[in-house]
Amino acid sequence: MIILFGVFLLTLLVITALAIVQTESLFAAVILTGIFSLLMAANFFLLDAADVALTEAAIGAGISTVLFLGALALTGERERGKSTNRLIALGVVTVTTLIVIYATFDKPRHGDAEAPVHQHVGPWYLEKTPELIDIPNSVTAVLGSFRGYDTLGEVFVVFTAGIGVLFLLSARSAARPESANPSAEPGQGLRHYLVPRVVGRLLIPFVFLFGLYVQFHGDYGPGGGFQAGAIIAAAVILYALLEGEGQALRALPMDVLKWLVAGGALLYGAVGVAGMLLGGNFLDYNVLASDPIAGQHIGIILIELGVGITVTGVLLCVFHAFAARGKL
Amino acid sequence: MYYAVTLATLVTMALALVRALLGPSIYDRILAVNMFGTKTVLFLSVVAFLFGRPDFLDLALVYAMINFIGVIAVLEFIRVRAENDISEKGAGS
Amino acid sequence: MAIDIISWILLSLGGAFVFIGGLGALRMPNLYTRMHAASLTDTMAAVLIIGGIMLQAGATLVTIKLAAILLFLLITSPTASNALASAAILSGLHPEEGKIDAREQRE
Amino acid sequence: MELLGLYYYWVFAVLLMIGFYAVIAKPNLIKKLIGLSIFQAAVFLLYITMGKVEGGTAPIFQDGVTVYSNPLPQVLILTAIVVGISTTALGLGIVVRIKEEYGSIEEHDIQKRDRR
Repeated sequence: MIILFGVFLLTLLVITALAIVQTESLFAAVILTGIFSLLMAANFFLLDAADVALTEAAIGAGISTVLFLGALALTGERERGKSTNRLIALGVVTVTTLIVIYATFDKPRHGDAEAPVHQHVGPWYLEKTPELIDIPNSVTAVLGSFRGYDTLGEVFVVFTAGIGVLFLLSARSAARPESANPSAEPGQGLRHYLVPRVVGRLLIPFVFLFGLYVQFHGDYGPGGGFQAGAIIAAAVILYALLEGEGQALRALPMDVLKWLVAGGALLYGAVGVAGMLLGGNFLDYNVLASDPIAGQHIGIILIELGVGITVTGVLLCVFHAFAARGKL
Repeated sequence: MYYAVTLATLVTMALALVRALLGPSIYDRILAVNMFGTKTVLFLSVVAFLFGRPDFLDLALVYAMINFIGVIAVLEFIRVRAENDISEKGAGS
Repeated sequence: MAIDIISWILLSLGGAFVFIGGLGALRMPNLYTRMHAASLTDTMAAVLIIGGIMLQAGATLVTIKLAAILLFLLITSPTASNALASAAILSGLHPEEGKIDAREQRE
Repeated sequence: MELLGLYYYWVFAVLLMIGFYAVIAKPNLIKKLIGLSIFQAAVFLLYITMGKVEGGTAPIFQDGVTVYSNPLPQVLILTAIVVGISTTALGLGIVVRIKEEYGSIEEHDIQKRDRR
């Protein structure tokens, strides 16, 4: 029965994707991307990936929509040009689809426990997590400890992307006159909408609190630094949308955000170096405390904190970079 | 019984999707997204019980929050766009 | 046992409300009637369905989480509808008959 | 039932190619980025699908459960989603700069200006 639900959701997913590509209004496309992301997350949930669904929910439906809208406000929302080489493109795409579908007949069936994927490291992680790390959420265990190098790399990619956006968008624009419309105060936010403003202000602390819960409960349930970073960034973005961007920058100035971006990545690296100084390998948490398992717990909490701080900082920096460019 | 409720939410998600595709105005699309979000929250809550893992309700909570933020962001975008339109017309005349 | 029956009734009513809301959002003739159908049934269905599950869950931490979800939905969903309606009104889409979708053609 | 087990992979193929079509055929740069994120989502779906084990549950240990899905693909995709949004943001940043320098985000206009 569950697999039928999955099939239904996947069909909706394909329809949404077709509509996104087909529509001419970029604004409609971005809104449909929100639906696409919700569907995607529901699918992840049905496929037993609670952590991934949480990430997709926090990032895809919220932050991604906000960023795309911020870019649309700066570039215009109508697609003008006709598609180029439509027939060739369609031909290539159809042939490739058929080839990939033909290839799938050799793949193991959905949910097959004998599939090659489940033969190698996956079962080992599941088996060793209670013994070596002793936290219930094996996703967090693999993310933070078994594959700590990977995650360190990903954090630095996020960090680099954030720095890149700041570089690109903090250059002074020559084409844009300083203020096209001096009468309108830039970034006023939704001050005229009383109801959302009052309710939104009421909600922000709870969203924040929930972000912290996701951050520190990541060892026991779905959650962790990546998700928490996105949720906390979403809370601040909500504040910026309701009260105006200037107000949000007064609460969390750009300088602080830049420190957060660098500080989180550094905290992650520092945990690794601390392991080396205490006589272990890089990112070896066993030596952080007298008991190896307690050391693992400390290490995972610290690196998740680093991840969370960096993700929050980068997402907010990117948001402010787009917002400062336009008037959103 | 859980299955029946899940089925109802799934069908409604499809209906909301049709509304989002048809439009016609942007507000209809936003309405559809908002509706879709609420239905996803209900879907997740019910399916979490169906799976016997009710600790995954955290997910539904995140959805409820993020959905609201998304709608607010879209409205803010529309407001900014309307203001820009007015100021451009003012400059043109 | 009685609790089971009550919870099944709540769940099935909730499912019905969800479906009716979906139909309304699809079939109603203009934006404001669609919004009316969608937002009212949304709230009611959330109360019924989550109430039904809460009865099944009993007095545990799960019930508290469900209550939080319900509270969140009860606060945000009408607020979003209100904001949407006021944005639509401000943009010049007035709830008159027949002319509602004229703006889309202009865009 | 046999074919139903392959449906996930077919959806992956179709989504992948829908995204690819947007990237190669649509002249608008933002549309290309949206296509790229659909492409990305298709890959995410493939990974998560492969990690699923029939009758299993999410890899968060609970008493009385013996079969868990594979945590490794989930870890890879979890981080990939966050990296994906950062790179998309970088792409959007470049698009915004292109708009400011060229006055357009349509491929034709940009190429026309470059040839001059």
